[in-house]
Amino acid sequence: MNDKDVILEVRKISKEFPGVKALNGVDLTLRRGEIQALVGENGAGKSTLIKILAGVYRKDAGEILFEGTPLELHSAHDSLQRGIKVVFQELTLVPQLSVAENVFLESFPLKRSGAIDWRTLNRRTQEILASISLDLNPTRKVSSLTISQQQMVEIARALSHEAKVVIMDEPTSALTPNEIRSLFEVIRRLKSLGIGILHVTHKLEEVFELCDRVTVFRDGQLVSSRPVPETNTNAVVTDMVGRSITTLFPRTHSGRGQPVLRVRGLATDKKLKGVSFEVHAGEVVGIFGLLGAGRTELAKAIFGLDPVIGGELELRGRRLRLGSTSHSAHAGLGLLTEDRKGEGLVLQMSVAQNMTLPSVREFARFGLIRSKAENARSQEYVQRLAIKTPSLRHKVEYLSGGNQQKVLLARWLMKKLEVIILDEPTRGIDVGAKAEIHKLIDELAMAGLAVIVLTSEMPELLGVSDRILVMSGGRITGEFGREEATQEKVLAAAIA
Amino acid sequence: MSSNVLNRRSARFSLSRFGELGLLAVLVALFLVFTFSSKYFFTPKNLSNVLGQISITMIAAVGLSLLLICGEVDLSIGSLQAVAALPLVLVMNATGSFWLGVIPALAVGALIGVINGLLVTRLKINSLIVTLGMYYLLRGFVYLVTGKVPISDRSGKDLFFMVGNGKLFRFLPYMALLMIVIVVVFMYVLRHTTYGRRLYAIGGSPEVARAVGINPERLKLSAFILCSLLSTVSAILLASRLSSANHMAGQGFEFQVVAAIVLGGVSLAGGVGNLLGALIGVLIFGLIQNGLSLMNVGTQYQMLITGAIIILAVAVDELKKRHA
Amino acid sequence: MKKCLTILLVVLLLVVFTTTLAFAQAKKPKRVGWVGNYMMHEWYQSLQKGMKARAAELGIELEVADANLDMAKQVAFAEDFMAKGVDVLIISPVQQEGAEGIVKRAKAEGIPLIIEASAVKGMTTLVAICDYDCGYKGGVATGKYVKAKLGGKARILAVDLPALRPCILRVDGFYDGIRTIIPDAVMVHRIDGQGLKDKALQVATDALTKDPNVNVLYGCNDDSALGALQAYKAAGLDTKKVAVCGTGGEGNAFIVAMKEGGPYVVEAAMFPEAVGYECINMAVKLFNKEKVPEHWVTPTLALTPSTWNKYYSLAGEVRTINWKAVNAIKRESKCSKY
Amino acid sequence: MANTATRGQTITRALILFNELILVLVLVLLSILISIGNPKFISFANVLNILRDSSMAVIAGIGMTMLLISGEVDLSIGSLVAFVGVVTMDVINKTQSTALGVLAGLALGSLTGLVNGLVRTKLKVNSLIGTIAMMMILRGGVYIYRIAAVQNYHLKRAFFEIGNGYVGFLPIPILLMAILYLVFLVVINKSLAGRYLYATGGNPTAARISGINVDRLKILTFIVSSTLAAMAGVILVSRMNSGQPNSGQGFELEVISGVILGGTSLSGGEGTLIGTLIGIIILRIINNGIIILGWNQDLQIVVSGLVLIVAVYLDNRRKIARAKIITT
Repeated sequence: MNDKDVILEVRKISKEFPGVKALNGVDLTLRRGEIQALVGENGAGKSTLIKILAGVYRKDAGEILFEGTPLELHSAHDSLQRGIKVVFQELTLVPQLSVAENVFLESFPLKRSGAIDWRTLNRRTQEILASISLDLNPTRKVSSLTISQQQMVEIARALSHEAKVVIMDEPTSALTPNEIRSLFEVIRRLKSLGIGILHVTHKLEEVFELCDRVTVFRDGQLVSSRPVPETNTNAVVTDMVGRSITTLFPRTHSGRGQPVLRVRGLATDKKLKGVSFEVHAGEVVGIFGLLGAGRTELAKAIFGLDPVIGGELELRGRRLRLGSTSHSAHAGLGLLTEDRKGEGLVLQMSVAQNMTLPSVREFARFGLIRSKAENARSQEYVQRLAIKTPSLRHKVEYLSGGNQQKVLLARWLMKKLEVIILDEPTRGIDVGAKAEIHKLIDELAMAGLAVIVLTSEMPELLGVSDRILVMSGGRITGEFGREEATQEKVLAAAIA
Repeated sequence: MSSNVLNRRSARFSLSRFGELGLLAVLVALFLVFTFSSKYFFTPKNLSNVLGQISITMIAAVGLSLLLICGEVDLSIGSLQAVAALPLVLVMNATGSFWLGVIPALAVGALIGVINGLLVTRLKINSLIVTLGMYYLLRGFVYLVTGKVPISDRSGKDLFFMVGNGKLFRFLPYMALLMIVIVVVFMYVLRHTTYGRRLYAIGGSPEVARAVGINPERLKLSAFILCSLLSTVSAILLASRLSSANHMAGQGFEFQVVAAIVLGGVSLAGGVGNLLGALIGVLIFGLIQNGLSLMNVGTQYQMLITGAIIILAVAVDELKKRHA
Repeated sequence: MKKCLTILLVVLLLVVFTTTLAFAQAKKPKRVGWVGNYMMHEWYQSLQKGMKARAAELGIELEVADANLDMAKQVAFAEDFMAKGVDVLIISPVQQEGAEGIVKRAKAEGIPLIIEASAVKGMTTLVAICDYDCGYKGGVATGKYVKAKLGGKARILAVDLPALRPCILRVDGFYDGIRTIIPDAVMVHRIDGQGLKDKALQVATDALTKDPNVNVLYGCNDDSALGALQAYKAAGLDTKKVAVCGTGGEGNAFIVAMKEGGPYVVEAAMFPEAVGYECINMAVKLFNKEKVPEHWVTPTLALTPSTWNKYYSLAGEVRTINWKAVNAIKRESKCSKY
Repeated sequence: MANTATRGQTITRALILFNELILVLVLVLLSILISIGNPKFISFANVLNILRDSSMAVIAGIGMTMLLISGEVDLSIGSLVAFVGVVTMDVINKTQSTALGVLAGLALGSLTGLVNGLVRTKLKVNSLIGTIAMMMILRGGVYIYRIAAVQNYHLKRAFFEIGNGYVGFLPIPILLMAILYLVFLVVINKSLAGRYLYATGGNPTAARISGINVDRLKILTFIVSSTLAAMAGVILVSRMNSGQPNSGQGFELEVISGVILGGTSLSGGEGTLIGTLIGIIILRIINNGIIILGWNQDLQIVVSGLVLIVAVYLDNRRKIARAKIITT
């Protein structure tokens, strides 16, 4: 196994954290000019391996061969020096600095005086950005960029110092289809430069569109590594979850009831330009839009999280006060934001306390919380949603992403709701958990709630929605029934 | 498009220039009010005095700004002012040389900086707590070693006296000269050197910095040392003005400085702010003190007004930010 | 809401500015500038009364700035006054060594300078009481009372302010004074009350739990003494078995306490009004280049519940000094200790 | 792993999991050391004395803890204590009614809290800066209101009792402290308000999405906290028997130091009242002990500073160990 194409070889690497064996003697081989997919459920050990290769973690056992020679990584700096560049899922940019500064953060071009050579810095950044066909002003503050643009800047950084291996940790999780397309072009260009690419992802369609080889991890071990032509979705999924998942999008609910939520000419000073639509009981409305179309803004505006300058909301015929979260929450609205940690969970609080946050009133008598009732109720939902937690008093911080998302869903399942808004409910969640969450969405509709799902993942959109609204530039630019909706139609409306 | 142009400038100079506009307005307003309410205010002599008076605060403010920008804070600078003056005056009285006194003073300052820095970066204790502890510790230390008896300058060195009281061309106080040099140097460092940009980086997002191979610990340590060194410089100036090392020196100084630079838009959260803002903040406080005293306003009214102005200024700033 | 608040603040600012304009405009030939140490303390309030009174008599314009216990500020304000070009500068040092800079500065600028309260190296003249002798007088008077009323044994709790030399001198003086009457008097506690009543109360409480067996409470200022007394009461000790002596007579506190007829039996009074009065007199002398002593001593006297009203009268909450009586008090030519 | 662990391990685990472990150890250690130096320290009288002197800081500390949990801070309580004292005494002098005086004092507290809260939530001024400003405004204000200390011209018994009286053997300040402490122990740990406080400090957006009116909650917390500080001011003025405009200097730092020492996080969302109680008493014991031992009083702040740093460091270590155990 020592042909000279191999640039990176991982042998019998193990890594143990208190209580968990994150990696248990895994092997992995990456060749020059190869795009290798690394897939596996959350907790399979993908990110641990990446962090080891990035020099963030130290391996307990095993060895790393880089260009045939053993490699000891002591710091992030080491692996950068050797030409291993990791594009992490949570973006590693400094919002306060400019694009150029971020691209060359590791080492600015300097003048003889030791001062930063701004001209060169910006010129070279411009060149790199051009090479990945990205038109950005290098002096723009990163905080003013969209997520996808930031992702591109990350990759630009990878190119800024001749990377030999580029590792991408779910680069597309935040991107919209055509952004993904241009990202793939970039990745293919990297491939043509002879760079080895390790592409970590949850989206199997990407594997078959982009990659040459697919490697599957499960529970810290290597399950399979096959050339893409020699395998198929079902085989990979089975390898990942150890069982075959039947239907990804169960639909048992049927027939919509009374209109519940009416939105008329909703507008904010930033994004929304007057949005009108209505949602019925027992109906799942999917809202699609490219990044910056105003999906999230719409959700926040409806819920009162962002200030609204115009329009009106009606819930079951009653006018809703705008811009008051407490008011809309009490009126029976629920919101699952896309930013799980930043806007959803209270990390210092226990699983139970996070679940009951909106509904804890119901367990209170004379303003005092009856913890028995609270715990009983929480326990019920822990079981119903199969949330993996040692106890109710366990800090939610320590749960896996999927389980955290379930806790947030439980939060709204517990409460008597009229309308629930789910913003990117399955972002960064593995196949197994995804399926369970899609099942829950269906149950919510069954229970007669009006469900609004905002998503940028086409299969999910087409899978869960009874009706699809498409947004672009802060307006609704298209509406399709479940039957008539196709990927092409939706995209056409989204670009309009 | 225009926003793009603005972005270009703000990135080039790392200056959120509009950030200061609100405060600049406040500053100008104060200036006018005082000019019209006291004929002594707008005189070269008084203005040069004010310039000198704010120097002590501003020099320390430069150091503390560096710290705040990289996401830490130091509440012990006031107590340090009392500590650092001791070796200065002692050695000066012994050797009769000002410069021989400066060396141990700076050494002590650096040492304190190292201690603060190590406690924060190595033992991972919140800097607010570490330096609050040091705030008590150092003050108590001075009380103990001096027995609360000030040590006055017996070297009779004119140089020592001139440092804090002399003026260039009978107008520009040497203190102000030193302050301007320091401010300019560190403005340059913050804007145009890798070190400066990295301070912003680790203040903005430490984990990012680490991921790209920057070592936040080492940078923060250096910032702590710089902060203590600059506070020591301010301590030397104060000692010269008091022509003694004094156990009561610098009481409440840390809060003056923090208030001034936070007023100047340097964020306590780290990663945001610049020395121009800090300077404006310090100037606002300096002008209020000087102007009101020229107008014979009683201390109780001065306190009231200062407090009101702080709230006013910050509120205006916040309003502007949200409508920007 | 925020609008109203903002407007409110602005208005407030304007009001204060305009009201203070009045001060700023006034102008007279002879201007005296005084940089106080801690104007908000009653001592300096009363001192200012004296100064203002005398300045008014002589038609001198008096300007006052307050260092508010901040030495850097004090230097700054001294500068400001020199910049304003006052004819005479009066300084009450926050901290004597801390004012040496100002002395040099004034010399350089050629402005006559008076130091109030505590001597500063290189100064021309000092207007102040003799702290040691003042405490001494208090000690003697207290000793007599203890000997007569409390069975001649004296066990002392003294609340000191070691940060300031004058206070140390007073406590030393008190101790020496009381021992002239009761030679075996013991200093049981000598604690730092920072000159503040709440701090004095706290440390005295602790001291009294350590050893409650004291019958003399002394404070280097009235607040310190009264703080100690409060601690004594709170400890449930018998107020009939204790004598309290305060120092200064800064405000009404000691008068009220004496009127109560409680254990507060001696006040080592320092007549702040008189100090202020003399400061102005001295200013005139200096301005006219007259020859002046290095230390111009102002009167001190141990007052008792029966004698205080010769020198002060209290109407409502306003006390007025009896100048004739106070100026008649015999003064030391120079202090027995500095 | 508990089942596999030996008894020794389980005990250490239990200790590490117990939040106030370090504090209790420090408290006990200090007490023992001081008692060795002077047995009087542990005497009933001195214990009462320590508690009584802590009562004011603890009462104010309850409010400060709630503020820090909600992610805010209040540096103006020191000046407030002075202002409340002066106003209370003055009103009693004028009305000859203790009740009215106390009410006036508490009202001033609530009002200050309201303003602090509005400045924070409506003007969006960072509470650190906002309350530093309020500290100046109040200190200036009290001197404008009354430049001289307000003496006791009424000699009301009830007024004296507040700070110096006893119920049985129990000093009234301790009683007040105990009652308020227990009440707020329930409020913080068992009530909706308490739960919302933690949520707001932990993640404001999440709190808002869950229907909590964050602004109103914060304003309320500021009011409660300032009113408690005012209560401390009332006790202090009764103990001093005069309204001193210069009192309460550094009180805010004393309280905050105690609360931080008690393990309350500066970034919000974490903190316990137990910790606050122990933290404040530890600092008080240091001051008291050094006098009882007859040491140089300047050591008070030195030791306080040391203990603050060391205790917080040790507690960090414990937290890390705790996290390990939990994730296991």
